[in-house]
Amino acid sequence: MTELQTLIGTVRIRNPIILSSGIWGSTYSTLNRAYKEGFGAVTTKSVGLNPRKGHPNPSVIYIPEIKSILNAVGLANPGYDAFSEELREINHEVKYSVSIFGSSSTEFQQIIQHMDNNLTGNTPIAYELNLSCPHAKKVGIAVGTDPNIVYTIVEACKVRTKVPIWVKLTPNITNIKSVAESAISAGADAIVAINTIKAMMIDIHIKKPVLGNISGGLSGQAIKPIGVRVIYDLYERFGSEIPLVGVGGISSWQDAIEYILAGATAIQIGSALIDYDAPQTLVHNILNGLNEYLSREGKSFSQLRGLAHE
Amino acid sequence: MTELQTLIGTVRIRNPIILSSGIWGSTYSTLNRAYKEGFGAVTTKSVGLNPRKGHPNPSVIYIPEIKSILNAVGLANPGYDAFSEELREINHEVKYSVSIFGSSSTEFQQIIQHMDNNLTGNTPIAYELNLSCPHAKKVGIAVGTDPNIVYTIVEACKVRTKVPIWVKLTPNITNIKSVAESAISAGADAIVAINTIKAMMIDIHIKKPVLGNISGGLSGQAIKPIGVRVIYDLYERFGSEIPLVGVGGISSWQDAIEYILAGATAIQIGSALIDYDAPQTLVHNILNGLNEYLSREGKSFSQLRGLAHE
Amino acid sequence: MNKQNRIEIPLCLTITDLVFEGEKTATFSFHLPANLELDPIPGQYFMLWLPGDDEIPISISQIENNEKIQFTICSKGQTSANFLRMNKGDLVGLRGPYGNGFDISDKEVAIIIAGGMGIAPLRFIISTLISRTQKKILLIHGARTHDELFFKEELNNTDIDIRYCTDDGSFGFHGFPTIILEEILQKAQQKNLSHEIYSCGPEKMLKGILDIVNQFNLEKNAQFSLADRYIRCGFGICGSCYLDGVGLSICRDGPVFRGDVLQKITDFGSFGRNANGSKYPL
Amino acid sequence: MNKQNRIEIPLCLTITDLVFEGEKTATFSFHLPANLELDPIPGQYFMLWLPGDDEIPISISQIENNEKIQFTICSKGQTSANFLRMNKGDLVGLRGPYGNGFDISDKEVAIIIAGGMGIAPLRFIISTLISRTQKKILLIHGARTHDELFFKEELNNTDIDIRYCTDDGSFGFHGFPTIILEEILQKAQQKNLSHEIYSCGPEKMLKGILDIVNQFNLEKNAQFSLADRYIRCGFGICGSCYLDGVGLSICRDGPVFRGDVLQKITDFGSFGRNANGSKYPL
Ligand SMILES: Cc1cc2nc3c(=O)[nH]c(=O)nc-3n(C[C@H](O)[C@H](O)[C@H](O)COP(=O)(O)OP(=O)(O)OC[C@H]3O[C@@H](n4cnc5c(N)ncnc54)[C@H](O)[C@@H]3O)c2cc1C
Ligand SMILES: Cc1cc2nc3c(=O)[nH]c(=O)nc-3n(C[C@H](O)[C@H](O)[C@H](O)COP(=O)(O)OP(=O)(O)OC[C@H]3O[C@@H](n4cnc5c(N)ncnc54)[C@H](O)[C@@H]3O)c2cc1C
Ligand SMILES: Cc1cc2nc3c(=O)[nH]c(=O)nc-3n(C[C@H](O)[C@H](O)[C@H](O)COP(=O)(O)O)c2cc1C
Ligand SMILES: Cc1cc2nc3c(=O)[nH]c(=O)nc-3n(C[C@H](O)[C@H](O)[C@H](O)COP(=O)(O)O)c2cc1C
Ligand code: FES
Ligand code: FES
Repeated sequence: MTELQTLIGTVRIRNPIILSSGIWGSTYSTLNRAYKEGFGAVTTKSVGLNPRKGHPNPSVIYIPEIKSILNAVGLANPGYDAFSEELREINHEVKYSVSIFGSSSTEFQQIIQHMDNNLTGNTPIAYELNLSCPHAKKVGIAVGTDPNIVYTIVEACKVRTKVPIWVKLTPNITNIKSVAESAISAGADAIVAINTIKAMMIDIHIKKPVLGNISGGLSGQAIKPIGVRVIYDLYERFGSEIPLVGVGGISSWQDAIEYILAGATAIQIGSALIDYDAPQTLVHNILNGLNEYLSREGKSFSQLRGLAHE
Repeated sequence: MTELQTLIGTVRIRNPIILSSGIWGSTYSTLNRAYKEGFGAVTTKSVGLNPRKGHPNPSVIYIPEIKSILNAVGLANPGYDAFSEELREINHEVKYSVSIFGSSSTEFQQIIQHMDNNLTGNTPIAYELNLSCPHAKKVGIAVGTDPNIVYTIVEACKVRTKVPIWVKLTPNITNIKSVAESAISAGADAIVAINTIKAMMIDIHIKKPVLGNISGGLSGQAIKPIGVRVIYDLYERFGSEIPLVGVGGISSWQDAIEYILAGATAIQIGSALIDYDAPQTLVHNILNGLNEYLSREGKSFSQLRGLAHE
Repeated sequence: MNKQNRIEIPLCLTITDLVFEGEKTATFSFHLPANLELDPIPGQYFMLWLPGDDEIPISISQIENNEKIQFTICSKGQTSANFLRMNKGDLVGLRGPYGNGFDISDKEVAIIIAGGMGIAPLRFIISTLISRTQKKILLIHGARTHDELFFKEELNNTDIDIRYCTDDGSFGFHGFPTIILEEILQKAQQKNLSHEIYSCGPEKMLKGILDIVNQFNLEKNAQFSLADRYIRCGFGICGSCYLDGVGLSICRDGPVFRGDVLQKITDFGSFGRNANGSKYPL
Repeated sequence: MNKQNRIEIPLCLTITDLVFEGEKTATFSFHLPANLELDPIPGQYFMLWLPGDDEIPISISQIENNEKIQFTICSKGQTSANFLRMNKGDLVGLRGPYGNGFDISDKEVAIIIAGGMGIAPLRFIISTLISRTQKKILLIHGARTHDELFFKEELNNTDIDIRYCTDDGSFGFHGFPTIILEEILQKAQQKNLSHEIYSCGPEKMLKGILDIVNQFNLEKNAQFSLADRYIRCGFGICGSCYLDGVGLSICRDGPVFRGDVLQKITDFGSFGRNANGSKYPL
């Protein structure tokens, strides 16, 4: 399937379907497996400075009626030090990006520097800055809705590493274009959107929020029309100036194409893995659907990007 | 069902289930019918200064997978003058509120003044200011995300009328609490939340946005966890200082109770009408469910509010 | 909710055939994917989306094997005119079927009254009655002029009784189909047969028919398709198409109503509402 | 996805019964609403939510008529200890059943090996084997001490063969159940019977069992329930419970694995991962 090779800035991946952060990607074995099962690239779980056990459970609830997931994992991770050891075990052919969260530009710098030093044997294709997690204090959305902070963080990361910097944005914002603009002018190599949408659920018998953290983020099919609009708006504003990675509710080849037509260069998939015993089926269905679509339309993959704007 | 009588500020309605704006409420006959079929109150379609035909079709699309609606009706309305004539035909027992949109405080004042004068026979229970429609230029969300503009508009309306002013807010915002705070300090009598969430859909064969307006707003079951969180956050911030009317994806008595436990004083229903041949079934199911729940729990309706915060 | 299968998100299909029935009217054919099993009922309609322009409600004019579906569109304004400029192979978005269709009923005689474009949905109930029942069928087919008596040839090839009329007398009876209906009902009173009346056409004509069936106390046996109003959502939510009186919608409660229900609709035959909701005289 | 019915959003049920099996272990009963038809498989687990505290994975200990469901919880840390402080009538949130359960298989003899709390899910497979098959069943039931041989009375009331063992020798054989297993398999080699092995207990013990069944080339006939790991989502999404090697999850691919699969799991029996994903030695 050479025709699905995708270029995200300077990064070439074998196909445009990427495993999104926080799904599977906590261990080297799942990252290896996901790549083996067909993803064009894989993203790690977001990693921060210190070990974090995350929020109490329930922290991940599936809502079948709307084929969506409500989660407040709370960025559980073993800290960048232990995690870089984990990532050293990733097979060399696997294209992976490391998702990072932090509360300040120095935190991001510190993590990136450490990763750069530790992962020399198998460099990630990108660092994906999680400026968008909606359910953790002082990080994620807390730093991702202020254009100035976004600028400072991205700039700080860019001076520290040659690895491309991708910036993952939140839809929980009045004007996503202005933070994207900051990120781009600070040198971001790609924009990833969207992270989950602030949401919660209350149990009417116990009369308490279900999530251990009270509130969390919604992902899955419910948010697809919201994610498509974000990508469309970003492409409308920035055109092909910056690669866009579309994420949110993608579960079929049609969904993937919708994002590409809206302006995405590539897409990520998370919640949809719930519907498949092996992601292999999901990824292959999407790749086959994409290929058939391209030959029906007589177009190359790169020609599809942003076509809905014409 | 006297026990479901609900007080929203000074407004007493026979039950807490209100028809939300833009569903049905374009004619006096549907408002009468909705009230007759059991709603505690009904809200009119949003009305503005001038007649507006709205956006080209498709403008309302049902998405069965997520039991949600994508719409960009574009505030179609006959203008306040013609609409006030329409509203004069509403039966006198019907409790209705008039939803109003505008681009400036003078526009809101002008409409309210005219309504006040024309509807003396059957005064509305409230004017609901639509500061939240996501798919019309210069109005709705365009005025509803800036705390200062919100303050000016609400204050201007309050000086013009004795009818309670309810303010309907958008979730397409970084910090909904700050606009709510503006509205409340300017004298708002209740906050209504949420309006639809910016969203869109692209047809992959035609490679164009499906909605005539390109982008629109998502409502229905997909947005329930998002709406519940907004009400929870507002109640967390304002407590019982201000009545809250919860809206977004409610389609069952369980959903209604979830909103009440989150902090809503009453709730509105829109998209769920699609699932019922007559809204009567829907409203009665909710009222019965509520009553049974209350007697199982040994509580009065007003005792339920905000219980999930304890 | 109606348990019938339905396309909700516009499904873009190529026009497989396009036949002009007259200068400003054409029938469009599409092939529905095999697995949909929509089983539409005569009188139901689809929303037809002309990308880049608008979406309009169009009755099902015919369907074969749940597969080949036809719509007959008459140019009335911007979008319908643009439809007539399309070609075989062009893409149109379809969603439907929507609304409440015609009842087949157990009456012995079916009287069908078509005015102008009203023949489109009636064509589908006629073929259905022929294939599924033994009823005697009588069609009163009116139009402004000879050229607008669409599907004449096709209908002449069936066994049904047809009475033509034109406003300008260019073919058949010179006058309105309501006059013929009145005559027929008068004669029918003498015979002991039960009648079901199916009608579609300009609302003014339907009003005339309602007045006549009322005289004969047949309002409960008369079905009317109101295909002359502004429709936006198609499923009863947006409020654009609600009728005055009891608050029924065209798009979901209709477009087919029985006469006894129509009587409660206070603006029937007198006012319509445009896209912004203001009333205009019909 | 598994087509089995499943509760995804915690369903809050009152504890209808609570029986202490030992000092730090109790069996909780709940009544499932009649219409759910969950049909759980032995070896599957539920996530049990203690509101205000946390949610933990607990194997199904028994279910009767798809209705009365039981869980046996042993106090190990904060949440499990708090469970033991609950009373009849208190509300607990349940979601499940999750995961991959035990296969019944067509082998003639079922050897069941329980270590400590591992008896809980095995109790369910035992009752299922008794009611649905004619197999000869042999249970090797081990615990640290006599008091922790839960369900002894209940199991003694069945027809199955039971061999007890305790670490401290306070009841039955003084030593690990693995020793008895080895003996039995040695004898079984002489007879011409086919065996299926079901086991649950501390991962170290399971590792010992795997080594033994390997010697007898029985790894494909041995099923292991790994009920000793951190679980968050229950449906394979969040990554918390994935095992090293081929990248299988406990929560969805497991908790029951066959021996040949377990061999590919590089951290089996040596390392676990806690809530933040870091490894700890078992
Ligand atoms: C249930 C239903 C079934 C229909 N079936 C058919 C059919 O099978 N074939 C067919 O040709 N037409 C049918 N129509 C009518 C068709 O939908 C309209 O002719 C079309 O929407 C007009 O759109 P336009 O953009 O071309 O006209 P516009 O530019 O919108 O309007 C042009 C003229 O048509 C009038 N008009 C506007 N909207 C409508 C409307 N919805 N209905 C009638 N007049 C309107 C205007 O008042 C104006 O005089 C049906 C309508 C309904 C409600
Ligand atoms: C599929 C599955 C089925 C299970 N079935 C049962 C059952 O039927 N009955 C039963 O009593 N227990 C069962 N468990 C174990 C039970 O889930 C844990 O004992 C419980 O989660 C510990 O929570 P805690 O808050 O009480 O302990 P914590 O305070 O979280 O930890 C206390 C101690 O337990 C260890 N621990 C933490 N998490 C786990 C864990 N998930 N499993 C084991 N040890 C852990 C810690 O390392 C620590 O030493 C099962 C576990 C799994 C994965
Ligand atoms: C359980 C879970 C955990 C997640 N953890 C992270 C995370 O650590 N970092 C991050 O950037 N996004 C995280 N996300 C968000 C996803 O990467 C993705 O942006 C979102 O789920 C929308 O995509 P989807 O609808 O395909 O799941 C998480 C999502 C889920 C469901
Ligand atoms: C077709 C449609 C039209 C709407 N029009 C309006 C409107 O005119 N004014 C307004 O304030 N909200 C409008 N809304 C938003 C609803 O009032 C409500 O806030 C939203 O749909 C969420 O509630 P629901 O999920 O119950 O539909 C509209 C919604 C729909 C689906
Ligand atoms: S067209 Fe929307 S209610 Fe009828
Ligand atoms: S607990 Fe989430 S993947 Fe297993």
